[in-house]
Amino acid sequence: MSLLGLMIWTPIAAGFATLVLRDPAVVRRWSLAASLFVFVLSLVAVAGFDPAAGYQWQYQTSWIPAFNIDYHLGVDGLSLPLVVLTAFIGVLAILTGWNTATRHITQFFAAFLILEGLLIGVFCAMDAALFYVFFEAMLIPMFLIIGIWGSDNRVYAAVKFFLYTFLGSVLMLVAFVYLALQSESFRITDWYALPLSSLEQTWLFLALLLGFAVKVPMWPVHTWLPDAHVEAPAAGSVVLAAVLLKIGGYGLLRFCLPVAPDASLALDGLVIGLSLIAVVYIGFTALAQTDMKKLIAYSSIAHMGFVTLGLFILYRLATETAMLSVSGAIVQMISHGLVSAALFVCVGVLYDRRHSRNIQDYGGVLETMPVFGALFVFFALANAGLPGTSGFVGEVMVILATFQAGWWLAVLAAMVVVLGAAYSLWMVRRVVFGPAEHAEVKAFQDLSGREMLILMALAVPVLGVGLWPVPLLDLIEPSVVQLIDQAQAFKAGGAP
Amino acid sequence: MAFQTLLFYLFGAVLLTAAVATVTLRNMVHAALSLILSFFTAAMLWMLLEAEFLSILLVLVYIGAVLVLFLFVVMMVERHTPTIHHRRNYRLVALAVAGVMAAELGAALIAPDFVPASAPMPAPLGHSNTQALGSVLYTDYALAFEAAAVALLVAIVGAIALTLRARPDHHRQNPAQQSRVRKQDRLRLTDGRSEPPC
Amino acid sequence: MDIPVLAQIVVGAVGAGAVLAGLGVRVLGPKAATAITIAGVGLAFLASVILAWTYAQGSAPQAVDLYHWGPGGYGMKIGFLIDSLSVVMMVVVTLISLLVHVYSIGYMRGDPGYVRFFAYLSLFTLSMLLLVMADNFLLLFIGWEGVGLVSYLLIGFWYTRARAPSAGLKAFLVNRLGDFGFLLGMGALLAGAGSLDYATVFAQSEALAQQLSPFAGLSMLSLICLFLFVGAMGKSAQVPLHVWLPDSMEGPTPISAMIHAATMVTAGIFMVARLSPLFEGSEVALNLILVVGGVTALSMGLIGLVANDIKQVIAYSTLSQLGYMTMALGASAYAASIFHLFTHAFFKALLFLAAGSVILAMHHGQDIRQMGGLARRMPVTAATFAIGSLALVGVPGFAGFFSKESIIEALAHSDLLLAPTAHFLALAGVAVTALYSLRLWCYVFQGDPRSAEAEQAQEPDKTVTVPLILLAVLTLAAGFGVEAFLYGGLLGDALVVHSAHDTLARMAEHWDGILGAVLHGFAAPAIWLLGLSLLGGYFLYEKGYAAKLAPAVSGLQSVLLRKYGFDMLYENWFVRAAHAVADACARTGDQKMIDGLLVNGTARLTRRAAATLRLVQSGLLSHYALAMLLGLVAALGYLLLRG
Amino acid sequence: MSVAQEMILMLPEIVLVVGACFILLCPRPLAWPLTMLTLAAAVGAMLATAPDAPILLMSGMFERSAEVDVLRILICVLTVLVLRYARGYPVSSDRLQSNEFYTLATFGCVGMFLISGAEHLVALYMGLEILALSLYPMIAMVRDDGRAGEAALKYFVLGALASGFLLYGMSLMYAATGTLHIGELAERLGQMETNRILLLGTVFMLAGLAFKLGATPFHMWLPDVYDGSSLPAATYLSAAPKIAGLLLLLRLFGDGLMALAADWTTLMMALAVLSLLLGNLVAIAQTRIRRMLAYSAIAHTGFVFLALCAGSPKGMGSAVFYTLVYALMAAGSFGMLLLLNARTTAEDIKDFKGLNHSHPWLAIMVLILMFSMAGVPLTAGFYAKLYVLQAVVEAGLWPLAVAAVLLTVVGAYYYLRIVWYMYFEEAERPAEPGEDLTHVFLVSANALVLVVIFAVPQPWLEMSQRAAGVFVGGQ
Amino acid sequence: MLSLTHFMLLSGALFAIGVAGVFVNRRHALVLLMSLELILLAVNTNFIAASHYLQDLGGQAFALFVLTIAAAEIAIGLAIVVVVFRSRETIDAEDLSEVRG
Repeated sequence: MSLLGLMIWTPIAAGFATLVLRDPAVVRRWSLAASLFVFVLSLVAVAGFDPAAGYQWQYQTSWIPAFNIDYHLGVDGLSLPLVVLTAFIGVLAILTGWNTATRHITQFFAAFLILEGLLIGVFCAMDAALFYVFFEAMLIPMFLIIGIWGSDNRVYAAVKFFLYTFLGSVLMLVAFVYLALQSESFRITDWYALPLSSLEQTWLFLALLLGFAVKVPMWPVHTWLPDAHVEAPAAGSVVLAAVLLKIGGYGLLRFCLPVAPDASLALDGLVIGLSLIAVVYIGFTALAQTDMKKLIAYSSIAHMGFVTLGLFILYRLATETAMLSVSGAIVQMISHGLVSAALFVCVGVLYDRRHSRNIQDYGGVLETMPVFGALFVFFALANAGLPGTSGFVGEVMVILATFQAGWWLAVLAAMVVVLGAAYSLWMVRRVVFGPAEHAEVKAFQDLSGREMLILMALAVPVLGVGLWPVPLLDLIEPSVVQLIDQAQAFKAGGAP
Repeated sequence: MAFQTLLFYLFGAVLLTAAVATVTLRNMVHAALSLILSFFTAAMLWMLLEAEFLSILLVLVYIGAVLVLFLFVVMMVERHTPTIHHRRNYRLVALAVAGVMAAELGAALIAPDFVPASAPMPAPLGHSNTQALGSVLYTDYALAFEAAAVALLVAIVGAIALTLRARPDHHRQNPAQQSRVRKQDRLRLTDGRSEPPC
Repeated sequence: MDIPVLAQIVVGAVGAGAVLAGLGVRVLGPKAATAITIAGVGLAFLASVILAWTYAQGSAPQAVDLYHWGPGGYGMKIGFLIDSLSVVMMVVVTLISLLVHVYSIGYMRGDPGYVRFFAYLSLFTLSMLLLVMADNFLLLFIGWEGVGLVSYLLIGFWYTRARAPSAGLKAFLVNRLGDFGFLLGMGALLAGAGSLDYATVFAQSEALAQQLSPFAGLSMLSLICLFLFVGAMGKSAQVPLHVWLPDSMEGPTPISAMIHAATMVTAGIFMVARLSPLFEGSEVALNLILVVGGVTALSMGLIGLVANDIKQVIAYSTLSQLGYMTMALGASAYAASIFHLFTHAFFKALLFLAAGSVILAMHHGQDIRQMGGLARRMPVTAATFAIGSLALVGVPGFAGFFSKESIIEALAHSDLLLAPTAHFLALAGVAVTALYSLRLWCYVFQGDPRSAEAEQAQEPDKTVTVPLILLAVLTLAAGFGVEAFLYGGLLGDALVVHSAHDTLARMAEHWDGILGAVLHGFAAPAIWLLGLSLLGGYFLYEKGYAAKLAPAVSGLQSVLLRKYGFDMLYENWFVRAAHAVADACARTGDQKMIDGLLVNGTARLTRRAAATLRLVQSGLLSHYALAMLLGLVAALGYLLLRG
Repeated sequence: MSVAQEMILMLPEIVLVVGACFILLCPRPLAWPLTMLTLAAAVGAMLATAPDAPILLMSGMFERSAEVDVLRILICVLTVLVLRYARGYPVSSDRLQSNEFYTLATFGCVGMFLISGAEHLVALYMGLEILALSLYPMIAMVRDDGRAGEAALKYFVLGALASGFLLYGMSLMYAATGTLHIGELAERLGQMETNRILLLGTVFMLAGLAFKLGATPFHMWLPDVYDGSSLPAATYLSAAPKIAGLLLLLRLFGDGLMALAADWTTLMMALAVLSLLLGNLVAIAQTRIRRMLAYSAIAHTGFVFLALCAGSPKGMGSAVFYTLVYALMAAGSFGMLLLLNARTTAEDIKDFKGLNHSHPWLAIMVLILMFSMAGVPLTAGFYAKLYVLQAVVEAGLWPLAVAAVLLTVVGAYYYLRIVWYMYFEEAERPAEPGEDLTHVFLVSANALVLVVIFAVPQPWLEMSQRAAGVFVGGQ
Repeated sequence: MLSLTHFMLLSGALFAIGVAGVFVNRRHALVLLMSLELILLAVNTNFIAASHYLQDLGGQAFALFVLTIAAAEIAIGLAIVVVVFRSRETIDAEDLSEVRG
């Protein structure tokens, strides 16, 4: 079995094994070990990766000849960072959920491990059918995670999550089927070379866009996210925010842009418009939230707006600047994965102590939890895009590049500077600072070793990427160049 | 020829009238009798079509057995004639739909694009419809014939399974049980005192 | 030692101090933290001085690139530009920082956040150094945001107070508004010049001036400059983005001295000066700068007349002085602006630290109406405060005189459209400065103590007074740098001035030495105004006419007390509007429209349709048969009609 | 071909008929083993006598082919499976485990076998009627339950009506073409101009068959029958007869009426969309599991018709695959339902509540079944849908594909509801599934096969394609 | 001159009456069975007429099997009616709507 296959199937197998192990203490360690193993493997994959050499760690074998579907894995500079992120978050999710579940503990860890495997599969799949399989199968464990271990309104949130995503993905499936029929192959790279008329591309683009837009999520198909986040257990939110949303962005750059370049060009205004709505409208929406998780969820939507903006603005930019924006979008994905995960962990930490997500129930946390408070402020600042943190890198790259496409686009995009700071820090101000008025808050214990470990583990890459993003940029650069080429390799002779 | 046409219209009219009566008459017995009439006339029509065997079969077997069974059941449940409560609207809609269907059928059947086979020569004297049918039935249609046997068997099994019931008040002998009986099953020695009622 | 090494020592030493103290917040004791941070800043100061000395000898500007930060080709790197301008700033920053560090030993003694405070100070110094040393916009922005961050943290330093965190948030957000402009400016630069590297960009300033911006009649260069100046307005607290600065006085006083007087707020000034090659190309921007500076200088000074919090008064004075610096920038007298920045750094830090000393003595009381007669009880503080005040008002011979007088003169020499207006505003500002300074002095140090604390006020210990004295000395000395700064080419080639508005060159024509300047000064209209105001002030405050006059000017007073309604405007309109928009987005948009109508609406519709369709399944045989018939009839009809 | 050879090739049917007679007459305890033996023997006979190439028997009335034999084996397996599931059902059990029940079930298989091979309209009709005649009494068999009788009456009347439609259509076809042999029919139709009689015949035949499969608006019997009849009968009805129904469709439309595809595909589209719409929507409003499964069956029928509208061999293949998978899912679902009803009545969807807590293993199996029904990957249901979509899109009917997938999303809701009841909700009363380990094992295997098909779908796909190829072989 | 169309129209009418009998009058279950008989009669007439005009015995053979099956169906149908009658004491189709929704 190939390295990537190992990374996909180890956690899934380990997940099913937990169902047999039964003893919670054993299961916890077992799950941690499995996820750590996968993380180590992902580092091995990075170590053996040559950015300039295209897809690597490939493994291909025929799976369903009747449909021309292959079991084909491989990573390039675009997917590898996401794979590592997934493996990393996988470990942290296990740690975050260490004591979350009070019932069905083994199932809890099983769900997370299986989810991790499926998510890695999504990023490694080079065959669209395989991609779709992972893409949709992942809904099952996530659905259960939200539904079983979530809070009060969990059923609504879980069903909403599932149906929303399912709605998007079925249309995507139709698009996949169409593409597969045209090219007689499900291999994604084959689709890049497939000649398609403008009309075909437009429909395909819209179908794909819907599928991925739900995942990103883009306005106006975003409303599942706040609910899902609010109801999911902290570990679930972590995975949801850190990895699941990235699938949307990844899908856009893996499918929409290279497969339907003409349509992407013709409809880039749509995506850009929606992205900017996400930045501004959602930014304001976040401001009005009283629930911490909701606030972070909305902030996620706004930040993911930069991903879509950065990707689709490329048609309005010179190639040089396009590099900047697309790289920025990818860095933003990674960064958001880390920062939002950290923020959800933070909320989880608070929730464990107070059993409330309401901002008003806190205040003055810093007094009793100085270490936590400092980290919370740090991650909130990273969320606000402060230089030196990873949150800054992607955002600034996208905003700077956007100006070339139009000053007003940049003006709207740059509003995140104010809005992001406003909602992030206003929350911090109400939760962390100020006098501790609630008796419960006064009795808080500072971070446990486990919580500390999680947050520190997240803080290191947040700072690392923020201070020195070049290694990451170097890793993705050749793939980004290729992506831009593909996105501009018009198939129908320019704009329709 | 003209005579045949006359007969066709005559039987046809009777057939349709009887059919309408079957589905409209409220008295079940009358309805069943109308059905029998329609079958009779149909048999006559079949005769016109030189299907003598089937025609006879219809009268002898079908009317003789099946429709009598019908009457039997009608009699059995007749005392429970249900009250009729039509809903006017429904009836109108239903009639309209039926009318439309009839119109469509008519429109399709007198299709100009369908050229039916012309009337064949009458069968020669001495031609036995029964024989001819028999010869295909046991050769070409052997499978269907066997299947028909199976179908009848299934119907018998099904009908009996549904209607035959072992009533609790229905006493039956069980010879095996009877022959296995032992003395102590039947005989109990008492000490002569009266037993308290249980 | 060569320049790159020194530059790295400067940054490295401060950075190491900050990181060590920051990571060791829970571990280090106060002494260790103090030692580490002071050692770092001290070393940096020494290195800066050596650098300054080197540049005083006339070294060439040098770029020190550490590493590439972003993708190649845009000048996104961590790299320093060491030239006379940055060296001057480095010296100012490290020196003030060092002094504030020392001062804070006493001021912050016993505070539970002592170590944290020192870590913040060092971090701030590091950010400020990055800002001034940057050789590209990205690093400049990083430093820019960094100082904003630390300012936020330090304003909210006493986080358990109700108001401090809010003030910090306000400061950060208003600054972010400026950053919004700055970022757009960078975007415009990247779009126009394709790089963020100073050298590359400056080389293209001519081309940018020719390039048309998306706005009619505005060149790309002007657009860039306007955007960048918005950033400067935020950071340097120019009207209307000044509102955060008075509130920032919630922070500890040393912070007020260092960040909100001497260094951070001057970042905007520095930035414009640093980018002089760009700003020189845009008269539109220069005119705007002139008028913004002028309005700030006068209007903020006026508020200083009515403020009752000692730190607030000084804060408004800072705003006013920042206005002067801005005006100087507008008049292309960058050197004068930097010089005023330089002198202001010392005398304003002095004033703040002295005020801090007073506050300490008053047991953290800051209301000047509770003070009085402190001159007798705190002679050192009073003396240094007096020196600072004299410098501030610009009495000939004191530091402020040289710098401010140069600015006023430069304004007089400027040919720009709005220069006369600015000149008038500047002159009026002088009078106002004199009045509020005198008022403050009288309230705090003259007369009889008005409270128990004032009666028992004591001079703080040496860690407080020594920096005061040092600063006083520096304040006295700083003014004499005028020749070097303005005419001696101390700032070398760092500042580029277009010959068409080279006001300093015109001033240089009748520059006749420091003494001459002092003598000249007594003839200058500004000084006459100053004298008159001082006299008026004497009667008003010392003799108590102010109270009698108050009813007559109550209208003006109330406007001033309300600070021209800026806060009200922002809070009642902008903030409220933002909340209203936020509510509309969240409740109406998301909850009602998208979720309620579209998402749950679809679900509702589906469920209703299901419930309705379910009724079709009536259980009645005839209905079922009818349904079949309907299907049949429809199919037949379709096929027949289709033909 | 000699009679002996023909008899050998007809051996599976003969075995079944003879076996059924023995089952009827044997002592009660022997009925069950004898049924299993008979079905096994039929499978054995099939394997032993499998011809190399499709071969016509009995004067061209019947076709034997190894490809379709596979489906017939599957019919036997499913029958064994559902009968085994039904053994645990306790209510009025004497009748449902009587000789008659097993006899009828076996005769039903005879009918399905006939359908699967019929090359002649008469044979087709006879097969259909044998199946129907076995089903009517099975449904009504719980005699004291008024609901069962009601359901049976409805099924009977409507079924006979549908048979009437089918026959009428056949008679018109016969009148227009002069042949009853399906192969000849296809041939003659290929040479004829379309006329209205043919269209009329097509519509009536389609209506008759749509009824058998339960496509809207000919579906009305289906929920009532699923709901009203005894669980064992409903289980039997839900699985194998679906395959037979599809074969019927393929034989008649894929082979006989292929020349008229332009006409009937349009009608099938309407049937497909209506079935998907109604099935998926009304299922949402259901509270009883069986009714929900019934509407789900209607929706799945819609998908089968969708596949057929493609009018291509690929469409036929996908229809076969879809039906196979569906039959497995339905059998599994009903098997699970029977297991849950082994000791108490658990007919409400609510009765699934908290199943994960008390019986996690069963919950996972139900989860697999439900997600497979919804067509989510990691289960065979996904390929079933994918295959159909491929066929439909290939035929250029992508708006139809879009409509279908959108309605699938609606459908996902009610499958999800079962999952969430099991996993997210507390039990209202403790579930008491049967403790029959064989049953549990079989149900689990039934569910897991869906996962296995997902992992290794190729043989199944090939099998479906080949089987469909037999029907459209004339093309 | 009689043609096939005559017979087909006649059987068509008979078929329509039979079908209408199933759903227009929602009365007695037995009427439904009778209507079904009429439908089958129509079908048979069709087959026989076609058989006659085509001179092909297949139609007659089919009609024979239809008759057989009709008999079998009626047997089952009547049995079901009896079952329903026994358990529900009614065979009014309108009363038989317990299973619905």
